[in-house]
Amino acid sequence: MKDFLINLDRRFIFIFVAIGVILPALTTFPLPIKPTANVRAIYNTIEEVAAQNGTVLISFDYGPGSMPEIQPMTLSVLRHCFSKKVKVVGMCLWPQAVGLVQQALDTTSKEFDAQYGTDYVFLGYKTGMHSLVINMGRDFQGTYPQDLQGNNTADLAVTQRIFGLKDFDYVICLAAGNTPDGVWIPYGQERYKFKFGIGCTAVMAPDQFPYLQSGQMNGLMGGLAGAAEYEKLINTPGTATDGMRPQSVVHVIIILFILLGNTIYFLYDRKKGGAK
Amino acid sequence: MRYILLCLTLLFCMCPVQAQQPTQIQTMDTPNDAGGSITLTWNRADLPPKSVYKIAIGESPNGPFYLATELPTTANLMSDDPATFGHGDETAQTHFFNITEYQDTNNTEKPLKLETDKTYYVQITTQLPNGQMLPSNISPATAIQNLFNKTKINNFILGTVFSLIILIAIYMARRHEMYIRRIAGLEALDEALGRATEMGKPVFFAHGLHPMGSVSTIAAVNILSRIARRTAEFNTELKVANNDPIVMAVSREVVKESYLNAGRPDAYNDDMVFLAATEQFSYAAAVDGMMVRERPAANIMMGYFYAESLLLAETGANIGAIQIAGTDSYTQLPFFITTCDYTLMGEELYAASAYLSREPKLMGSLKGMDVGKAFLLLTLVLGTLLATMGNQTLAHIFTAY
Amino acid sequence: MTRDQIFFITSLFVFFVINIFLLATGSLSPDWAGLGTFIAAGITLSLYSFLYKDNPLFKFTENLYVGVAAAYTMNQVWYTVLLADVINPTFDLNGQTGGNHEWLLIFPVLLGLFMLTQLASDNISWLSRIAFAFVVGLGAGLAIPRTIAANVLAQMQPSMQPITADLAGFNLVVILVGVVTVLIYFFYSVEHTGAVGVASKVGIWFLMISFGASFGYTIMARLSLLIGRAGFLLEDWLNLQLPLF
Amino acid sequence: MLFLRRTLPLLIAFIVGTLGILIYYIPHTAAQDLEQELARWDRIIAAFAMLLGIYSLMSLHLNRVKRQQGGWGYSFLVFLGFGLMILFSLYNDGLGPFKPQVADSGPFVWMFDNVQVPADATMFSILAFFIASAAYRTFRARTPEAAILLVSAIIVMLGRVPIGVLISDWIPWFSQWLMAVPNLAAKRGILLGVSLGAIATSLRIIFGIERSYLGGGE
Repeated sequence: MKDFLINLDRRFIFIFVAIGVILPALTTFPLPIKPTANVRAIYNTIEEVAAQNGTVLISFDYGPGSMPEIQPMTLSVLRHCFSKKVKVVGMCLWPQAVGLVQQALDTTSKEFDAQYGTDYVFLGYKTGMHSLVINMGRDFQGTYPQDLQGNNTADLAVTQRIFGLKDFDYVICLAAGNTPDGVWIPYGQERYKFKFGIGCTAVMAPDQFPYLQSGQMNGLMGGLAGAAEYEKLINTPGTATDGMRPQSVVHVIIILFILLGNTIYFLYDRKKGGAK
Repeated sequence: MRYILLCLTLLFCMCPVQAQQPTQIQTMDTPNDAGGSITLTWNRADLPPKSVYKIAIGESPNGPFYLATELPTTANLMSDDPATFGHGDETAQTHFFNITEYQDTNNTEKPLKLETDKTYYVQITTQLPNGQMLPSNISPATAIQNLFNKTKINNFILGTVFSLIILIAIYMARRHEMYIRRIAGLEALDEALGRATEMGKPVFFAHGLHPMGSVSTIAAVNILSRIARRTAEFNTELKVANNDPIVMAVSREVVKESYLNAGRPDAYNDDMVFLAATEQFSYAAAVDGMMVRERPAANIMMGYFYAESLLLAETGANIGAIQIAGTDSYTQLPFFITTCDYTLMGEELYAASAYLSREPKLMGSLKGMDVGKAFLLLTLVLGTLLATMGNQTLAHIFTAY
Repeated sequence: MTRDQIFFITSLFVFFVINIFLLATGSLSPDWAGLGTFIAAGITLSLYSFLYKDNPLFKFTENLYVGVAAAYTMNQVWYTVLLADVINPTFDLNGQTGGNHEWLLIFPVLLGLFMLTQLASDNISWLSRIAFAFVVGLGAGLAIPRTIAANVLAQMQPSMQPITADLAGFNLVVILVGVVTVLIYFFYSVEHTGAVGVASKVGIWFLMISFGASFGYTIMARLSLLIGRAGFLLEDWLNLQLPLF
Repeated sequence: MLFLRRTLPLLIAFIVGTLGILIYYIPHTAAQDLEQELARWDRIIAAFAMLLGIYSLMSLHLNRVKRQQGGWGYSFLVFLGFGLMILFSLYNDGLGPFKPQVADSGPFVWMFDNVQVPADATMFSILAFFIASAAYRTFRARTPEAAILLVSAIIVMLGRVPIGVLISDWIPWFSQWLMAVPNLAAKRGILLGVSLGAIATSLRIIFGIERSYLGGGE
């Protein structure tokens, strides 16, 4: 039994994880999702923007590789904005985000009957990262003369009176990489002091806390849990809420694996002197 | 006795003073901007609630005046904008307003923007709730383009001082030897190479996925050259798996040179440094396959790794190899720490590279950064102590306005 | 026929049987969308075959994906930058630049073409160094003052707040100790012995807690990705109406 | 000729770098307009840099086929995928390459939705399996530091998922405290260190001390 446990074949564990993911997805059991303060801050800020029917800039910086975590955030934030008549300007710092955002805009705009040009505008992707933010910070319509479909941004109702980043009431960055702390804060928020909230993959979430405490960011949605909390706030459960069940179960499985692995290590393996 | 006198005087100035027009009016160009804006400051006065300040602006002293704005008497205190007006006590007692445009009554479709380098005349009137108007005298002002943003003075000084420290440190590093503390990771590296020689099994090396120009890959190649020297001396087999042709070419040069310096040119052949695969996962799978087949005694991973770090480290741990890793990719560090015997964390990778190569630019930078870290560290402690005792000046100096 | 080949063929056969069944029961529509879901499921399962062993099917799909992804990026670069920001403004192709032609754009385009010479033969590849010098030099210059503002000053000020005698004050003290000891750990001019040794030891504990947090969050992230793909396979491909029970 | 190869690039880096620094402190419109133009040039060159990345990927596979290095057969698939996608991109759902891109219909979008998205998403999700197997087989508390790391990871994982709440209300609170205090402190310490490092590297580039980014030998 001892040897079987120590050099358990990797593929046996793979099957175990697959079951841990599929079974909970097939069933449903209630799990309490309590929105934390950082997620609520984004929700409240959008409510404030809605009160003065302002405009929000959303920067989509992710790819299909992080879709399961970020796409639910995109859908929830868009649904929240469209339901409260908040005008949305979308742009991408990652090329692969264009296709995913286009899908999200098509589905959510139909749900809330949001009109292109008067309720939302999509600018697509441009290269340049920090240079793009410097350019659009000071001369928005010069940097984006046309949107993704070729309409002049000077003619569209949403972007007519937007001349720079300070004209946006709220800037949200939904990111899989370090565009929030590597591009948006040093090259945009630092100069124009706009309110800045982010949704990011769980991998990037721990790195954002210094910026939250310093006030450079005013809200954070971290990973699938963050998306599920936002879905709870706008009470339209989606893939994130459904995903929390398997997520919870698999977390427990991983924790048990770590504990089991280490107990075996301390009982048997260490004497074998695998490492010091 | 003195105490009563004090109460009397206090009592006296509490009684409602007869409201008068705004006092201490100053108009000037708005600082730290590209022109097109005039700043008006005036003393805060005790006025009955719902009274209003009206600011008017005109192009000639007695010409038509147009309304720029209407302000409640509680708004726009200087203390709201410490970046421009600082943190003095008086800022809570003075109002300010930046005039950038005004409404020309005859053509009313768009407000007129203030022009730069043109003199305007500004007047501020206190309008009491009963409609009584108390206008101030008129004072001229001209908006000009500023050449230096004074709110960034702390940024400018900190940047200049730190840059000088770095450049001087690099200059000194070229002149004479500099001390760096011993890097524990490098000792672990030598121990691992020693173990590999005893067991007569190969040593594996991987660079991560960054291209040759990246600081992390340069550090990885510096460390590789030391490993190659050791494997040459100990006559141990070295295998360097690459995923980038340029990095492979540079690594071949470095390994060949190390074997030459160790006096073992014959022991070197090009096959030791090879292209395993180009794509992230195929690269990890290829290297894992080789590790399982050849069971190296030591697996060394230096450079900027992405998600493939776990695939390499897990296989290495399972075949019982001693693993030394070093990466400045903070998302992958946890995986190395829990799977490897020793991990060089973040900047330690650069320190190891400097320690080995003794290059002036690396040594100088390291020493200069040490001075910078010491300065920041002391400022934080001092700043917190002063702030706790109520003195916020240090905290105000270190604020990003 | 090795064990692997048998396993490979049976799994391929099972995959087709399932799809025919889905097509028959109408949950896989016989149009472009249905074909798309079929191919997407095929790609997902062939990439998961890597878990069994690195095999030809995995390499086939991975390399196909690399080609498609490269072309997708090229498409975005062409339509949103080269066409929209270079060709249209220069040649007024879409007639939306009010007739004026921005000939000045020839300089960045030239520098861009210089950059492409890096892969050309040696006698002209030095041109790429001019382009790299411009991009890397400008990037370095723009970065310094903003790094000081956003990553040094803005991070110093919140750690210099007055310590109050409550939980918030306690947190501020812990944060101060953490920042100071981590900075000491990454200190190279002084040997890690004595007081500095103790401080760097405390620094490592803070580092380990923060790496533990990143480690936990990264595990959560990877699991969410797996849950997302399982959701695709179960709901979009197999068309199961969840929850079943 | 040596001036063009070595000195000119370093001169450009110095001029453009110092301008990049100084303009930050100068509000004057002349300086701000120059920064805008430099940033605009940088964006256009960045587009060519991405083409360079794609071009080098393709030439890498081309060389692999020419020299028939291991697995060269698979390189044809890279060309197949690339060629097909480029064709659909030029077709642009009927509008051709000189009209704005059609992002919501057409074969290009179909290929993105049904080939690139599933492949990219699956590729990253494979790691979940490896993490699970490593969790059992390799994540060991070999050293006290690794022990702290694993304990902190377990607390954070429990705190971020509803099951943590079910176990006890303290777990989510403590997990949030771990993130907002010790984790913040360490990340801020690292951030300050990394920022000083980034400034030092940028200085070396501007003053021509660091030249490796130029590449291509001497």
